[in-house]
Amino acid sequence: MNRVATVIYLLFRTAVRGLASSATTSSAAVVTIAITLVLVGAFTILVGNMRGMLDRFGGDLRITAYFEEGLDLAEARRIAGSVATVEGVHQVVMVTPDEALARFRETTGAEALLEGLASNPLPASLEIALLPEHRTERGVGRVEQALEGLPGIDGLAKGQEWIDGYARAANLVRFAALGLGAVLAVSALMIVSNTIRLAIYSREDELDILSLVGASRTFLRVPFLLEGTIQGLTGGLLAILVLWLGFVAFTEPIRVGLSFFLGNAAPRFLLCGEAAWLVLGGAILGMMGSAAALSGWRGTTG
Amino acid sequence: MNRVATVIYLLFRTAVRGLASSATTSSAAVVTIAITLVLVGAFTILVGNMRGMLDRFGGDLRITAYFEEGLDLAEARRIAGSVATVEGVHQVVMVTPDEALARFRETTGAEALLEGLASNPLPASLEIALLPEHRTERGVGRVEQALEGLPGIDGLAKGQEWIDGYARAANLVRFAALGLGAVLAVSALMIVSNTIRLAIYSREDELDILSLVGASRTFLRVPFLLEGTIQGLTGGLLAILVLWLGFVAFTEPIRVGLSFFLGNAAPRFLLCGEAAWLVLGGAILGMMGSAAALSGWRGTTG
Amino acid sequence: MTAPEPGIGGSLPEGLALEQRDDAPVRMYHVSKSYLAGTFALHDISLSFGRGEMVFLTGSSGAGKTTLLKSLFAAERPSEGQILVLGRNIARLEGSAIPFLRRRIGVVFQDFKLLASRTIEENVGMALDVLGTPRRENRQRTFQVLKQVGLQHRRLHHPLSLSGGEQQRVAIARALVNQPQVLLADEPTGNLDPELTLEIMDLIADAATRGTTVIVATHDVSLIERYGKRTIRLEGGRVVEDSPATGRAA
Amino acid sequence: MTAPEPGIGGSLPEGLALEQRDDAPVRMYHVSKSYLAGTFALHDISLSFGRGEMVFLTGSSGAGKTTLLKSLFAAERPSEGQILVLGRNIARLEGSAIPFLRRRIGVVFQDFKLLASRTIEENVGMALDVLGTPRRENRQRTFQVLKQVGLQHRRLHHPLSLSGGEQQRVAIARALVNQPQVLLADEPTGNLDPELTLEIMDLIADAATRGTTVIVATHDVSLIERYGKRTIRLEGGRVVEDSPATGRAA
Ligand SMILES: Nc1ncnc2c1ncn2[C@@H]1O[C@H](COP(=O)(O)OP(=O)(O)OP(=O)(O)O)[C@@H](O)[C@H]1O
Ligand SMILES: Nc1ncnc2c1ncn2[C@@H]1O[C@H](COP(=O)(O)OP(=O)(O)OP(=O)(O)O)[C@@H](O)[C@H]1O
Ligand SMILES: [Mg+2]
Ligand SMILES: [Mg+2]
Repeated sequence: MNRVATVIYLLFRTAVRGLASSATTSSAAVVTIAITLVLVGAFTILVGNMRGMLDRFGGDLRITAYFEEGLDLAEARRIAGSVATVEGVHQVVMVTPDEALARFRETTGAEALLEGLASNPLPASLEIALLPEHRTERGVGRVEQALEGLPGIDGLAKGQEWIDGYARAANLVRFAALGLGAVLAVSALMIVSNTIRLAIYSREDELDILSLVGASRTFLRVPFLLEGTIQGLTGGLLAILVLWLGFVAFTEPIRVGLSFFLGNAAPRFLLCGEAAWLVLGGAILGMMGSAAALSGWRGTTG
Repeated sequence: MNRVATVIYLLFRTAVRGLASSATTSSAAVVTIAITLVLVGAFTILVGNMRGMLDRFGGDLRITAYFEEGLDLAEARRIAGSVATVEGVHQVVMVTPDEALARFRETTGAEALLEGLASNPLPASLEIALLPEHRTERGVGRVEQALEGLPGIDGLAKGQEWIDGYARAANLVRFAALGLGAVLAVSALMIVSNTIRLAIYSREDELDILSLVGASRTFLRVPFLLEGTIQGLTGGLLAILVLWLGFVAFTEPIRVGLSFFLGNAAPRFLLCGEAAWLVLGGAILGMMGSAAALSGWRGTTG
Repeated sequence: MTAPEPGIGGSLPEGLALEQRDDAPVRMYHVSKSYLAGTFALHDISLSFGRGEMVFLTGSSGAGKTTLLKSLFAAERPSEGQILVLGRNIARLEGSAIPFLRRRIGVVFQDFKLLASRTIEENVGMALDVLGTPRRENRQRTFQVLKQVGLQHRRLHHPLSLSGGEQQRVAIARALVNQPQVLLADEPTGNLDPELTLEIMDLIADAATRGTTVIVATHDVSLIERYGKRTIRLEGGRVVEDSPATGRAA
Repeated sequence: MTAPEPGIGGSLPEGLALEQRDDAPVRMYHVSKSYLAGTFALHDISLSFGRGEMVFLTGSSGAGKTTLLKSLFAAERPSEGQILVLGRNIARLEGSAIPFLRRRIGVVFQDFKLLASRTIEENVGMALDVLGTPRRENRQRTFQVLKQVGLQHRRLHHPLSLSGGEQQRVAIARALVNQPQVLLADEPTGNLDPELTLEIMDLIADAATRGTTVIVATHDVSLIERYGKRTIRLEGGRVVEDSPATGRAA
């Protein structure tokens, strides 16, 4: 038991000494890892905020179902209730003919159109909001289909341009996030492992000499794996720090600009889970990088 | 002259030998540089395509100016002509009452609204398209202001939601591109210079020994700068290759998905100039990285 | 001289010789090593080194001394032949068993092989670290052996700030610190002045009297004469002379 | 012995001695070097080495031999005193002038300092490369000097595949290849057998007869006796003995 404790102590001490003795190399590696993770983090923040914006942005999306003229209120309520149960529907609001007229006056400049009419010709309607993930052509199609058979519904206005625009933008962001995210993840993996590999190349003599004095596989490798892990971890923490500073420094001065498209929602930093993953990811990448570098080391036995 | 040629030959030979003798380290460095530049390139491609989409997407944006009822055609033409000269206006199209009615029937489901009318109550209108850079609230405001004083114009429909949506999306993309682009550029700079630095750390003995046998500053540094430049250049070319392969491999299978929001426009690769910058940037970064690493090397004179 | 076959057979004097060899910690049977096709760094070498025996290995530059020593701690595998060290057959040893063998062998490398980034104390302690020796014991033994080579006052310095001879002594200290059963010293006094050479060689000879098998490669003729131990001369990878210790009958 | 003051004054015999020194390629005036506060690796050393003179530098491990040599090619700056090498004052030399000085000095390092990643030929040719020597001439001279140390057949190999003594000879070849005006050799025969030692020392002595100032640090007493050259003994950083060549009157 004492021996195991000694060995663990020695492994850690060797790792720490290794880091200390190759301070320049180690810090260069840590900085590279940190930068890579800053990239990943910045990307995550950006995508997170874009998603948020798109959600709010898409929250304004409505399908309007016009009732047949003369439908009584109770019947309209019943229909509204059944529409609310359709898959993908988030909210159903009833608009009376008076409300509709008020809105029509507001939104179109074409008041002349209504001037000659004695009574309000606008029908009552239902405004149907969709759940975020159903704000697609398919989602709209499903609601349309569900409403088709219902008695009392006279017609639908889908705000087609809106849906098209929204769906395009949302897809654009999702696609871009997915594509760039994948490239970024693979890149981060390779950059970190390559960096650690370079850091270890400059210390091959250490591996050689340790092996010559009889270091076992464990004794030889574990300190380097620990070093890689510690470097990755440090890089991850550093990345979080830099991101936080950057976030604070940047969002404040451009808050006005931001509020233009964020509305009154505050830009958000990494979620706790995301931050934890970044740090953990750094550590894992560091360890994997070390492992890769070590597997490339050809020992002193011919 | 012969001596100069010899020295240049020797500098290049030393650089090439250095690269050859540290093949593993060099290739690790080249791979890291390539990855970093792939990131930058992928980002450039993405932003380029997003810009293209937004332009097409925003091309649908229209401001509608309704004419007063009974305005004669010649007068309407004159007004259309003067609107076309307003700053930021791209195109002006006249819509007759009949066309307007046909469209109204198509886009809204509320046909009931028009059933009771004997004559077409819809006015003639102008559809005003804006130049890409004026598709903002300010741009719209400017057109609005210019139309305000004009006789014969009865009202405006700005498609407010559309402008808001478009301006938000465009700003979002621009802002994201700017922010992530800046982070990416700085990261690429630091990753490449750090990588080259690490590659040189593992060869400090070379610098020491060359210096001890009397290598001048030039003879000592130039080969390393050349090595860095060559590594950066190779990394850049490799990045272009990887990007091209990735582009071809990815855009083909998802062409259908892409066409959804690209319309019938083909996704575009890096422009020639962008590609050249990427390769050149790699070379410059490599050289700068070497210079930074060399400046960190403390010579053999105490 | 022709090398005797390994095994049990043979006439009485041969049998006696074999008996001695059979429990010898280091035995080589027809060992050859070729780095470059057509040339031999070692050529059909059969030798045996007993417990507590001290042997000088000599021969001109490039004769194969270092190669012979390297083959004994599995830093080079022989191209042909069998090598038994401390009961293990090196030619057949798996990679994972090598560290365990090396921990029982002390080696003074011709080029020292000190880690520039670690202190003297850490360089010496390294040989105990790999054994998992507790910290306190490690420090005590390291201090003790550094004192023996006269460098305890430099224990916190780094190798590059030591003179050539001082570095050599650190290398010797590292080889001795874990009291190995086999000690291989490759030109251990090439950078030492004559007085220090004798002091250090006495330390090495002491190890032999405690039962360690000691093999010292050296060019120093005066050293060989002074100690009068068994001396093996290599030339072009072959044993050209194997003169027994002068204290014994030839 | 007390070191003479630099300058012009003095009695006749002193004056003569000074005259000899004034055009001597290597002159040291009251040179001290302290790496660690309170200790001296060199202590108030005043020496002068003439053109074509060959000098042995001896003394126990850590006496300061390497430090003295290092100070002569500006690898270490003296803490005190002046050093004139080939007319330049090393203590005041700018960093950019150092390479030009070093190209006129050949050095055999105690630890060889060969580049493991380059071939033998490239390692030796390096000393000509830094002079901008044309390719053909470089190859010819490199081949010539490698032949002199008996390694021309290994010229395309890498240092790590050479024996200790072979590496040492490569280091010597590199120091000789550009026919330096000053040759500093730090323990150049520590890894060579007695016959090779003489061959190589003859090469080095040859350089002296061609006018090179040669300073050889060595522990090898037999070598010093055999050549009977001026011998300087250091102890604790001080000159404790400066015996002239036995060929001359004391
Ligand atoms: N890794 C290698 N690759 C190729 N040749 C090698 C290698 N190692 C040693 N040699 C060659 O094998 C021969 C024997 O080398 P070895 O190092 O055993 O000599 P040595 O007796 O120790 O010489 P020295 O006294 O000079 O140290 C030499 O000619 C050497 O060049
Ligand atoms: N860089 C350094 N930092 C601190 N001390 C040093 C440094 N270099 C040398 N020394 C010390 O200065 C003293 C003289 O060293 P030097 O290398 O000159 O000795 P030497 O005469 O060459 O010895 P050897 O024969 O062992 O090579 C030694 O005690 C050494 O430890
Ligand atoms: Mg050897
Ligand atoms: Mg020395």
